[in-house]
Amino acid sequence: MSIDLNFNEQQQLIQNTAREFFQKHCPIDVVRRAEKADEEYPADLWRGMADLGWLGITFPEAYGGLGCSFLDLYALYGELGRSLAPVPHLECVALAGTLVAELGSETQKAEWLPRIAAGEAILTPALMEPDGLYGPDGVTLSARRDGDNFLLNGVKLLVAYAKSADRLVCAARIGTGDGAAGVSLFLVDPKAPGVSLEKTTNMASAPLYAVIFKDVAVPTSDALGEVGGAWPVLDATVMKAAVLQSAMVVGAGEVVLDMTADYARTRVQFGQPIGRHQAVQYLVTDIAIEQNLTRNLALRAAWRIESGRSFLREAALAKACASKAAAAMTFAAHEVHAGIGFMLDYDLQLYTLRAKHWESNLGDRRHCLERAMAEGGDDPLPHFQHA
Amino acid sequence: MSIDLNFNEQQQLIQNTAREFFQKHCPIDVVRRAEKADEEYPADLWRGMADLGWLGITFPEAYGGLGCSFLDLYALYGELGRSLAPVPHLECVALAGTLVAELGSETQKAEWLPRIAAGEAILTPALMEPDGLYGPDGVTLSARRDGDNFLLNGVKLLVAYAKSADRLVCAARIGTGDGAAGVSLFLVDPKAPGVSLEKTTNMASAPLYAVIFKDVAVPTSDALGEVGGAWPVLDATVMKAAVLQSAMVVGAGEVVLDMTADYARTRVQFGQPIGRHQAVQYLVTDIAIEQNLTRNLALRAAWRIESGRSFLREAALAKACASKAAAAMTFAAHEVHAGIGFMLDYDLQLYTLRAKHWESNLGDRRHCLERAMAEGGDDPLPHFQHA
Amino acid sequence: MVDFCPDDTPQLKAWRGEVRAFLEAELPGGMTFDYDYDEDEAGWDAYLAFWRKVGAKKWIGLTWPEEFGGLGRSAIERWILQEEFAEYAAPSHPIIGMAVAAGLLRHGTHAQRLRHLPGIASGAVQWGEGYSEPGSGSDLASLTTRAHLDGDHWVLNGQKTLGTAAHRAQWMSVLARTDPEAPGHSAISCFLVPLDAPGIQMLPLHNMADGQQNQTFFDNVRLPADSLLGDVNKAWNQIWFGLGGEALDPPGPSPDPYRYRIVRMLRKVMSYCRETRHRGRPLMEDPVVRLQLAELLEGVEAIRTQYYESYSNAVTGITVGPRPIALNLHQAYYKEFWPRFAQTCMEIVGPMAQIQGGRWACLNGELEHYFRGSVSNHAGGTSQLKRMVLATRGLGLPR
Amino acid sequence: MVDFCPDDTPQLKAWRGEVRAFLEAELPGGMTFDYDYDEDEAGWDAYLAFWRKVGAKKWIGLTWPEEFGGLGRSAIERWILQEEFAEYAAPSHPIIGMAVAAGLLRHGTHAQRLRHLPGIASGAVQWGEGYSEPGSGSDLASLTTRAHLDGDHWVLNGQKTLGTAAHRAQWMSVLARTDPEAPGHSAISCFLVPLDAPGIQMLPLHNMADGQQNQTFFDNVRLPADSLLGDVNKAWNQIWFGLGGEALDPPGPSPDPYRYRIVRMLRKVMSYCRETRHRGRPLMEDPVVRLQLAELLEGVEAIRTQYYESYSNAVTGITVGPRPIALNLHQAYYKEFWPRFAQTCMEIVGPMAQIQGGRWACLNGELEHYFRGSVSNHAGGTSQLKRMVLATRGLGLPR
Repeated sequence: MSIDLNFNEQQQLIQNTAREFFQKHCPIDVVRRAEKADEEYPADLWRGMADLGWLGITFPEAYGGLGCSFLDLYALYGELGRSLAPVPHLECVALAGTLVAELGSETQKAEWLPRIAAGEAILTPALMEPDGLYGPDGVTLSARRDGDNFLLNGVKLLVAYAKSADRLVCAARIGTGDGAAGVSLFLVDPKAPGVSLEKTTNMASAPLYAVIFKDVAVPTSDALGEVGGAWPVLDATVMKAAVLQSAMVVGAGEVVLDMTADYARTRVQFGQPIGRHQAVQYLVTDIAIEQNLTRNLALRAAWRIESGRSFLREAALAKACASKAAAAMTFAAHEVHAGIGFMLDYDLQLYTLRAKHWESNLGDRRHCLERAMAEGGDDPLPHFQHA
Repeated sequence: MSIDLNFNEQQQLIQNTAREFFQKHCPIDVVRRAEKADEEYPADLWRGMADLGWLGITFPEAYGGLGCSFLDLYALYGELGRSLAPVPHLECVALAGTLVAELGSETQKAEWLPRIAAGEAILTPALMEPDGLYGPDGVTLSARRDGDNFLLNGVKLLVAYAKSADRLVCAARIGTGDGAAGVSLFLVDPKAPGVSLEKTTNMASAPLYAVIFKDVAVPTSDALGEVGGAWPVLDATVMKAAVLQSAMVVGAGEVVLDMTADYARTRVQFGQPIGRHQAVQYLVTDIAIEQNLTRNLALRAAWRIESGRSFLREAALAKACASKAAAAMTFAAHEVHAGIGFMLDYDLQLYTLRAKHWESNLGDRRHCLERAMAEGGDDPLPHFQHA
Repeated sequence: MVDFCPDDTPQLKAWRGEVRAFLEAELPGGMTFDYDYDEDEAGWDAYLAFWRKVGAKKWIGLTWPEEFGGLGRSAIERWILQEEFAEYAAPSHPIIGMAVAAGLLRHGTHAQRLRHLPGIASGAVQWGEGYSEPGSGSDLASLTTRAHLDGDHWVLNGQKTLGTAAHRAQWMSVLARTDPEAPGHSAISCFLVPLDAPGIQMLPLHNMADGQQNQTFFDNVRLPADSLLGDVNKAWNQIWFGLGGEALDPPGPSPDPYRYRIVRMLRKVMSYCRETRHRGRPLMEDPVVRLQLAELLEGVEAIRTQYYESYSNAVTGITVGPRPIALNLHQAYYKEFWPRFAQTCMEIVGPMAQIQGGRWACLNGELEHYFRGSVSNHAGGTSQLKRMVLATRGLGLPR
Repeated sequence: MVDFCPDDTPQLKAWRGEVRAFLEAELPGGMTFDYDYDEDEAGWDAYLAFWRKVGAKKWIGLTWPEEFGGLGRSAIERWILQEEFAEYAAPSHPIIGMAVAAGLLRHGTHAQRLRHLPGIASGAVQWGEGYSEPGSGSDLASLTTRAHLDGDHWVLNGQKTLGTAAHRAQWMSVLARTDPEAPGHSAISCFLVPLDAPGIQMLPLHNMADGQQNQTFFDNVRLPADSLLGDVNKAWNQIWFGLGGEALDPPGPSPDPYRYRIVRMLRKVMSYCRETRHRGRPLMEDPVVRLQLAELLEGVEAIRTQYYESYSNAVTGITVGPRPIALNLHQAYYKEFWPRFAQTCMEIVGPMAQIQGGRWACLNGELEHYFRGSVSNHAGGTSQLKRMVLATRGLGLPR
């Protein structure tokens, strides 16, 4: 095949199925309603996704999954971005579920993966802390051995869907220091004694929480993976999820581009469609350019993951680009739309406010750029052949 | 007067006189010829400026100067920028001469200021070293006491007009460390034993040299100001000159704006003047905006100098803005001009290549921004009343 | 003579002191105002109460003739008052009312001035605006709301949208087409419309910054003849372009508290960076953050000097620089800089900047709200429009 | 199936090895080529000599049929060859000749192909271009050079400017108007013109990057009928737009050494930052420099992935994404990124970057020269033109 940037048949099938599914079951009204609803995500939508196998899409078949590849998952994420489907897939499947699949004991996998896949359990990651750092030094929540338990103390912020979750996958630090060594993961019941949740709204209406851990006792059997040695897999999983988040930016970007180009074609001012003005043409093409850069870099990162190549550098570049695109595309769209785009009635804002969340989620631009440089080492621009 | 951004009568007179003088004696052909000439600056042009008193414009009358104020000098510099006059005024008058006036002994002032003012002597500063740092830590050229002399060892780069100069005003360091303490100034004859010059051309055809000092013996009587204590006055003088350099950017920017707006009005493509295209309108207005920002910030800095207020923060902001404007205005002009602007026959390149020199001269954008923050201290945005 | 110092006499210094003492006394400590998009009822009440205190001192119409509720004071006194209001984050003077007042002072009849100016000056009467229409935004010349004479009354029909402050107002300044035959802006007139007139209906529009704008429908609204401001068919040049369009959209010749938020926000972000440690080091010492802040500082300082330039141009009558382009240039620059500024501030503060309130919010959520507000940089005319005017009318490029 | 790996078979790996071995053997070590603007005579001779070696291997026309001097090899083999030429900074294949060849392969007669392609393929014959005119740059449809039939000959009159490589060429591809009545681009034809024909005069133009472009004057130049390439009056779509305008201006479906300088320059600047210490610390460890480099890295990597996208689109015949916009989009991006890239590199290296040569120059002055070269980002059509085409033809906005 050599050079080919098109999805294979399976990925096209997933893409097409998902587009139709979300068009039918998640029109924009569903997104709007979810903003005001008591439940943190529409249960019927989630169930529909479970029925299609998407909640265990990459899990092994032995655990109720479809055993699909990363690019299959990537194809789904473009559609999650297009539709703005208000579901915890990134958190529960791509992050928490994948961490269980990668690091979990047989017992843990058997307990959680089938239930996630069936839509019967929600797991969500608890990673970020008030400092807002994305590296291992951002993990300072303390885990101290106490008999058969670990005692957890600290604060996690931006924990999505915490109230709905059956378990948090919580990153904690064992011992001192601030490096990768010592980072551990624990499955924590958010209803366990000592855990308290505080809702922290953001502009994207994401169900985010501050989770405060005060002497929370977690049985050693609920450690996920090697205590103190979880960072490499956690990191790789987060970076893969960052590529998926980038795919969402790409998918949403297509909608924003269409919406803005349509508006520019049809809105008449000064006796002609505003899209005839070069200033508007530049703004619309800005969206196309940002979307294109992100799509190419994200697809390359996804291919490297798929093909078993090293991918941290490319994933970081993709998310850096996606973070910029998320801001730049929606900025340009608002410049074209002016007054109407500022109104809540108009759909553009739904994309804008989510894009703002995605911009920093799983690594903001600066972090990702620094990461790309660090991963590049002495060869930040490898020869094409290795690219 | 309260708030008024217009020159007073004297400054208007200087501005008008200078504009006429340079239009007559320094049309653009003179600038072009100077690029190829053997002499480093047109002697007749320099003599004409001397006759008008401009070579001692701010020197005390006792030393053959006009005793004008900083804003008078500032008015002249807008015209130096407009005309691209290829003369060592910034180096010889605003920097070296001013340092002699500020720091010199009676003997030094009597020896050099009248001769500079009369156009009979050229002094030029030798400040930068290979590291390219603008702060006191950039001064590493060593000055070691040796009997009645100092022995100078080190390298200065980007020394303009070194070959024509009667004296270099050379920044050197006494003792160890890299702070302000220890920075000294010496009047050095570029023909003295141990001094060697190497021409280093730049794109602006500036007569720049690397000056290598090897055990150059300088009599203690040729130290300028307190040995080891020259930094504060050197710094203030450089920052004032940076405001003058900014004024040159403002003046040149007016010409670039006129040239580009004229071209946009008259160049026809696709059946209409290209200036009707909004893309071109944005580029032309980019020039106007960059020029305006720089003009306002530079004028404010000049006013603070004039009125005896603290000015380092404002001067740094002005030059930071000027450095950006120098690059951005010429970039935009080339985008409008496309092919023709790339040709040496067309005059735009004369501005572009000099603007590139000015961009980093006396402080590049990053240095100046960092300086502005540092000078702002805990009050980087003072109340209007103090502004 | 170049001078950037507004108060160079003891009298002016004393005046600044007087303004400051008033603000210290009358501004509830720690209260912040978000002006046009704040729909908090308690906030609005406090806002109104404050204005009326300002009005009681006759400072709203500080420079107007006394017979209209003003004090006849000088432009530089108004500058100083505005500086202090801006620095104290005082509620902005009723912005639409001020624009209407400017129109009245230039083009109103004596009777109109006597009727409307005192209410604006005292803070008793609020004005909303009826300029934009669903099909007519930056291109106001295309508006379709129309008024025709029926006997000695004007009859108004049409629809306005995005009406800032209209739901808080008793009166509205409305642009309408008064000659259905004439094209573009050559048949637009300005009307002063009481919002309790029969035939007016208003529907809310909610915006991204938690604020309300409005749709206003006019169904055969009958207006007496003296509702017309200025000459018939001449509003484009007299009111909208000559004053409304420009004066609505500062920087005018003095700083205003609304736009001056950019200065205060930068101070707040800088304070945050001094007080917040990441990896044990203040954010302010992070070289990248420092440089980002410095670039914001440069832009904000440039905007501040543009105020001086505007004032100098307006008061000395001499244009700084060879072209009379300052006002449009400033507007274009501000409108482009503002969202970039807000975006960079969000990046500096980091992922936690998105939290909207509560103890985990950074800067009490003010930055987050400010960011959303920056999406409204089109209000008063898009930056694209300002650029176009700058290019064509300012720099002589062809239309 | 998504795949970014060009050489996934042993045969292709071997082919890459063969290309690389050739380059190792034939490229004088340490020699750098600055392509179109290098007027160093010794450099030009080495350039030509190298091309002829490439031509002797039939690699210039690698994918062309054998009868025209090619080898009939696959697109992916050409991609790999181009990759290696790009990585080795090998002299770019004769760029105008390659565009002419593309036109000949699509629209030439068999006789024209037999006559011209072998000379291009062997490196024996150089071609220049005669497209731009003093009054006709981005808007080539406005050109005024004209040709009329006189018996069985075309007679060419007019003036071309900014002719890249024309002074090095024996032949020139010239666009001329062949119907004085028809408007715009509907009457433009393409002619293959021997530069030794009577009536041709050439004058040099010197550019900011030390290079020569050319003015060429045609005074009743008589050309035989078979000088016409493609159909009469159809050059706009057939030659210029369909091929010349796009193919002249890569990224086409494979990397090219000329544009690939951006990758090599970034590597050089990164090496410089690793090796150069300021205040005792490598520049590479300066957080601000690191972030600047990272942003350049992002842009350069984006450009590299755009090559893959172009290739995928061209070879699979399926457009990645919903719209066929890749080529114009890439061109717009590259043309805007390039000068920004050069500017940022100059800022990173600092004030000494301006020194042009000698022992005090940074990066041997190559960056300084590269910066000046970036002013030529208009060549092959301005970024503004690419944006316009992207907006209108790509995204369906109105013209």
